Amino acid sequence: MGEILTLAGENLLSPIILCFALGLAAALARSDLSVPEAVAKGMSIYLLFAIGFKGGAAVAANGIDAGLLMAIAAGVVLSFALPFVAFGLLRSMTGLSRIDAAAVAAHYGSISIVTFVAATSVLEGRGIAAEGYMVAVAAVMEAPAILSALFLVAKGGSSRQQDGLMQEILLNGSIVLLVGSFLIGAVTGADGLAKIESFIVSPFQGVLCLFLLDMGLVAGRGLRESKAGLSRMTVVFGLTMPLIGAALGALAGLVIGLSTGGLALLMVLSASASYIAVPAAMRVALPEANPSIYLTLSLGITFPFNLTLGIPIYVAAASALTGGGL
Amino acid sequence: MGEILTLAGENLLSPIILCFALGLAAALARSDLSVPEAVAKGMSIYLLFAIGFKGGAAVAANGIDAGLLMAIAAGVVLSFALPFVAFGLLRSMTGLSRIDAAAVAAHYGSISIVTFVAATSVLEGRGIAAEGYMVAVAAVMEAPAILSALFLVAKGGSSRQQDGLMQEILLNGSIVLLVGSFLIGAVTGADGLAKIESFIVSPFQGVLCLFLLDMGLVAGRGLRESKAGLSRMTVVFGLTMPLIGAALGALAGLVIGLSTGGLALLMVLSASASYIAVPAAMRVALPEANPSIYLTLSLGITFPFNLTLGIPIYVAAASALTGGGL
Amino acid sequence: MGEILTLAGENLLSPIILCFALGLAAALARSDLSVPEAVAKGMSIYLLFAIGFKGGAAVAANGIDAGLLMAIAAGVVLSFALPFVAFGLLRSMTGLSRIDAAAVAAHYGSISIVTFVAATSVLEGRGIAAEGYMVAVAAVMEAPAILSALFLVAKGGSSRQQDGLMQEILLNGSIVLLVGSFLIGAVTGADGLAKIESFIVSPFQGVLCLFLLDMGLVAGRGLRESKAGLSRMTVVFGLTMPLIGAALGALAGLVIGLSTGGLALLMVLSASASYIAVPAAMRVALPEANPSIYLTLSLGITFPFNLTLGIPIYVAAASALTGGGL
Amino acid sequence: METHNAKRVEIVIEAPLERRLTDALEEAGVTGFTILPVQGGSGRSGRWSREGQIGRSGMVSVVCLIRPDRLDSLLDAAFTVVERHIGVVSVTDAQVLRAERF
Amino acid sequence: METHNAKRVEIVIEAPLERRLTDALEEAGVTGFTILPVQGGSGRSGRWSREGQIGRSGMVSVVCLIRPDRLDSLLDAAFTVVERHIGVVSVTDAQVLRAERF
Amino acid sequence: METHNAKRVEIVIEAPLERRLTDALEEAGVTGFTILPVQGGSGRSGRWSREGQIGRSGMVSVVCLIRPDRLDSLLDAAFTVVERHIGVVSVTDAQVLRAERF
Ligand SMILES: Nc1ncnc2c1ncn2[C@@H]1O[C@H](COP(=O)(O)O)[C@@H](O)[C@H]1O
Ligand SMILES: Nc1ncnc2c1ncn2[C@@H]1O[C@H](COP(=O)(O)O)[C@@H](O)[C@H]1O
Ligand SMILES: Nc1ncnc2c1ncn2[C@@H]1O[C@H](COP(=O)(O)O)[C@@H](O)[C@H]1O
Ligand code: NA
Ligand code: NA
Ligand code: NA
Repeated sequence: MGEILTLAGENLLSPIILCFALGLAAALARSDLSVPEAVAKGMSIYLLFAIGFKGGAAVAANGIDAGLLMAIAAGVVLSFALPFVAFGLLRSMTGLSRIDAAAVAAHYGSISIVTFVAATSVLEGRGIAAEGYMVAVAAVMEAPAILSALFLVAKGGSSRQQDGLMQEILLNGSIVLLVGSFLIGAVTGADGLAKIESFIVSPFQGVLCLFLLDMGLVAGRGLRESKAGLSRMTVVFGLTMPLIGAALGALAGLVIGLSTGGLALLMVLSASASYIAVPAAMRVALPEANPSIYLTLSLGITFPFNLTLGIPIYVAAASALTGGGL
Repeated sequence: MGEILTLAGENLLSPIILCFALGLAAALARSDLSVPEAVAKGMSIYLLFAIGFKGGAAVAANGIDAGLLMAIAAGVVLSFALPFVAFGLLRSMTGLSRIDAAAVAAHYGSISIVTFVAATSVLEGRGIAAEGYMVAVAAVMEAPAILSALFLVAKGGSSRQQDGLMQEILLNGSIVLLVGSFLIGAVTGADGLAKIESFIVSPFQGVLCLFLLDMGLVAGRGLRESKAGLSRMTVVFGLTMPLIGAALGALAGLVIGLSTGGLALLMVLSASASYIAVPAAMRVALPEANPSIYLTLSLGITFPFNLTLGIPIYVAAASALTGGGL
Repeated sequence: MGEILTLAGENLLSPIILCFALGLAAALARSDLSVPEAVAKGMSIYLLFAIGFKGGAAVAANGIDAGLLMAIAAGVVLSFALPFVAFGLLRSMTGLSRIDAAAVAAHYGSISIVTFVAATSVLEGRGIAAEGYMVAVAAVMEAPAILSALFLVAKGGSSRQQDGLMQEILLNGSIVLLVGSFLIGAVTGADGLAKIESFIVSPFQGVLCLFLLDMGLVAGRGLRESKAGLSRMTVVFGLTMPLIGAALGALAGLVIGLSTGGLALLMVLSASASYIAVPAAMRVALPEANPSIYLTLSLGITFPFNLTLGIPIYVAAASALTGGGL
Repeated sequence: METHNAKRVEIVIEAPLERRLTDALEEAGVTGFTILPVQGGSGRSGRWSREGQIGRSGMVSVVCLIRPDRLDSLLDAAFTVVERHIGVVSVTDAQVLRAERF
Repeated sequence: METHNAKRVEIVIEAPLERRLTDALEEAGVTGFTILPVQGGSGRSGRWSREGQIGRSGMVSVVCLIRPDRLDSLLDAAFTVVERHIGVVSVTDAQVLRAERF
Repeated sequence: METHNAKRVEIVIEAPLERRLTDALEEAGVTGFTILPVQGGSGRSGRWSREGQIGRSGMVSVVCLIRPDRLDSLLDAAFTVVERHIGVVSVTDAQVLRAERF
């Protein structure tokens, strides 16, 4: 417990968290501080490329083992399964309609790559290694949850024509970039990494700071302008679902025998909720679902929770579970 | 004198000045070279964040002393006072109307952060240290001058409803970002700096080059397209007001006992004129004032003057005044 | 031959080529991955600035010699001459109209700066030095080809009013930036380079990767959406013209006595086709020419050919011709 | 200068649906359209702005000039996409030069 | 397809005033508007372009579809903001689908 | 609120010709115009998008509010530039506030 607090304290005072807080505060105070859309997109391209490439290069360095395939399978299963858990909770805890609940559930089965990146930074800061292929696990967890949500809605009776939706989801820019740069990193390995290291490694933390500043601004603006008015139980869901997700992720990770770092990251992936790929898919696939509910929950509640308290908890738990001290 | 010339010569041949000159020349020659708005804004976010953070980290390293508070007080007083000097000069020297004169005066009481940054580079290049908190002084000097200008206009009879204006000015994006990153730097200190050093320190000069290229392009386009046709005396004002501001800044700085570098920076702040925060505030608060007058003066005359000749003069003067040789 | 294959293999597995391939594949698969226009423009500004500055600094380091002037003269002659060769080939090999053929020819007389940059990287990777002033040669080769194309059309009878066109071409943003930063690099020399090295040298390869990702996306989208349906012989032209251009470039380079690296770069410049400056000029000067023909040929056929196979061939040939082993 | 009657149709629709809408327009035989970026807005679902957003968020404005007699098939096509989604469709009378293009 | 009469109001105004204008519109009961970015322009105060600008400079275009009977209150609200500032207001007759939204 | 008749002319033209068009408009005595960015589109020459492009590619939309009696000279001026190039010109009836500005 003391360890978690220390870790949480350290985490809260890291530049990236403080940058997020700055953005949040600025937006809530109605400052006109803003990051241009093109710059925000440019930074997200940079982060996805860097994280994918580094993961691929790490796999190239360590060789592919059975662990990779098992971890990917675990990720796919989790992404399919978590929405059912979330949906059940939402329907019993909150007054959300079937469609709104399914849409929210899709977000929690999928992942937040920035939360993943932030967790990677914390692990690096503590010198805890993780399997390089966890990036690939992140990529495969983006999409399956969307199918589960559609299944949940279809069960409820409203069938819908979804020509080309699946292709659109799998070819989503962030998935393609993450998988593509992972493969490039795996192919070019240490040589490739050496060539572009001073681009994707050294300035990474700094770019992450500015990116989180922007995330804070967007989250704050969302909280301020949202007409949703989340019910109290919905907020409670946004704070407990990450813990439940992390627990299920821990279970899966222990079964397949991940290292401390890998376990922590699988917990983070399971705990985090999407706010890029899934919202866009929902606008196409479940337009009746209210976007301000799922956006506010995912970006305004769960993302800050994971960033500040969640990550330290998951890292501490992973250490305890794998017998590694902090 | 010889020293000033050497310093000015060195300064004129530095990459950042030459980049500004390139942009200016390209725009005046009607080249279609341009930097996208989003990229320019992205660079300004980077620069504000970097300069704020480094200032805060410097304060964390050196501890807070009474100097900080005195310097901030001096900055606020200067920003309030300088517009009155500028207004008096403008009304006696030029034919500008009361409203145009007040709007111009607001710009000269406020500051140009890029001029500040360029001066910091010159100081670093010469190995002259400055108080880290000068960044905070820069931040507090942005806004008060706007109030003085409104007061000058109100005295002239036209009262105006300005609901929310004050809040808008204080929550201006550049102020929030500068103050916020200063605080983050101060909180995270040397540890925080170490994490993002290769983002905010190493590439800083290079980004500054491209940013000044853009400033040159914008200034040149302004000079070319402006329908203002500044009178000769207005141009003279744009070249002498910086020197007067610097002198007043020197006075204040000597009173509170700044170091050579700090003194030079306070002179630079006093000498420089805003072209970001104040113009936007003027469009809201004093829409009758002609924007092409204050933009051309501030960005087309005073900014290049400070960048090329002003900074070397202020640095030399600060050295002489504090008894440090160059 | 074996050497070329090795070199080509290495080249094909370099991060920059794989990034291009990723972009191409993503676009052809209809992924929505995209780089914002402002970010793409920002990266091109960065690359032009960096390559120009480094070239200038190299000239400052080595001193100006007669070689510089001869190389520039060679570049101008090649840029004027190559369109005539291309035009002759196109008119005899393909069914393109006079105007379309002239427009395509202009592209092949001009140059692709990204191909040049990629070749520079390959040379650096192999430790082959090149004359710093080759950047200046690149700059002077951008425009003359446009005049040749206009001459070819005028000969065909349709005279056209082109007020201000020449000025517009010469003041094209990319030419101004390349020449300007070359001059700044030459003036500030090693000192200037030291100041901004960690901006323009270290992250260069990484930015190039993301830029080529974008080029792949744009090329793939062009191939997919193009209604041109290039004839088979037009595609053959797009694959042979680079080799012919390179051969003529080699001839010129041997005459003026370039080093191995310089010779390779002159071959690359002659072999490459423009897709920035010339297309824009063609829209103004030869609007009847079909843009999807010249864009698809230049960006969809010749650019990937040069990037993957062309550069290794030219480097190997230059080594053989100058007696340097690979 | 001779001008010809036309309709100017403006469809403001969520960005993730852009491709579906333009595919539907093309299927309905619309010969041309122009897409303008949208920076922000407000409606029943609240205010929004594109600033700082990542992903395909926000809305776009698709402008279509069309011969009056083809308006109905265009609106039908647009409606299939807009119907269940957030979007606003408006039509104005216009004149165009070079009618042969529409 | 059934359409309904509406007015399309387009207000081009300086970017620093965007929030004041939209606040005024919302106060006047306007239910929706769409904001388009403006890249540059020309008027009595000369030419301007957004290229390379930092800060909240330039102009934006606010487009409002509204029931004809509510036009006057909208124009009054807009005018209080535009009056002393640089800005251009134009109104066009339009038809909209789904009138219940306006 | 008193309004005045005007014409709203919208010219979508290739970006490399923007300066030529606006120069022609200014020569023809047009007192003001607003330039909107265009993100993509489709026409006889296929689909295009501005995404990822470098260089002065794509199109822009130039919007001009003008007194009805000056329409013809504007269209003549625009036509000299648009004629041989890719571009679409449309005109709508509009009302403007503050007629003295046009
Ligand atoms: N009356 C209107 N006039 C112009 N644009 C509107 C109007 N109503 C809605 N919109 C646009 O459509 C978006 C979604 O509207 P809504 O579905 O009402 O939230 C808004 O954010 C605006 O961009
Ligand atoms: N007649 C007009 N048609 C379209 N836009 C205009 C017109 N007049 C002014 N504008 C826009 O309003 C801005 C300010 O106009 P002004 O106050 O006349 O300088 C211009 O830069 C244009 O963007
Ligand atoms: N009917 C139309 N309505 C709106 N925009 C059009 C129309 N036709 C063409 N355009 C625009 O003009 C561009 C060039 O058209 P085109 O010359 O037909 O290829 C297209 O990409 C569109 O942006
Ligand atoms: Na999850
Ligand atoms: Na000042
Ligand atoms: Na060539």
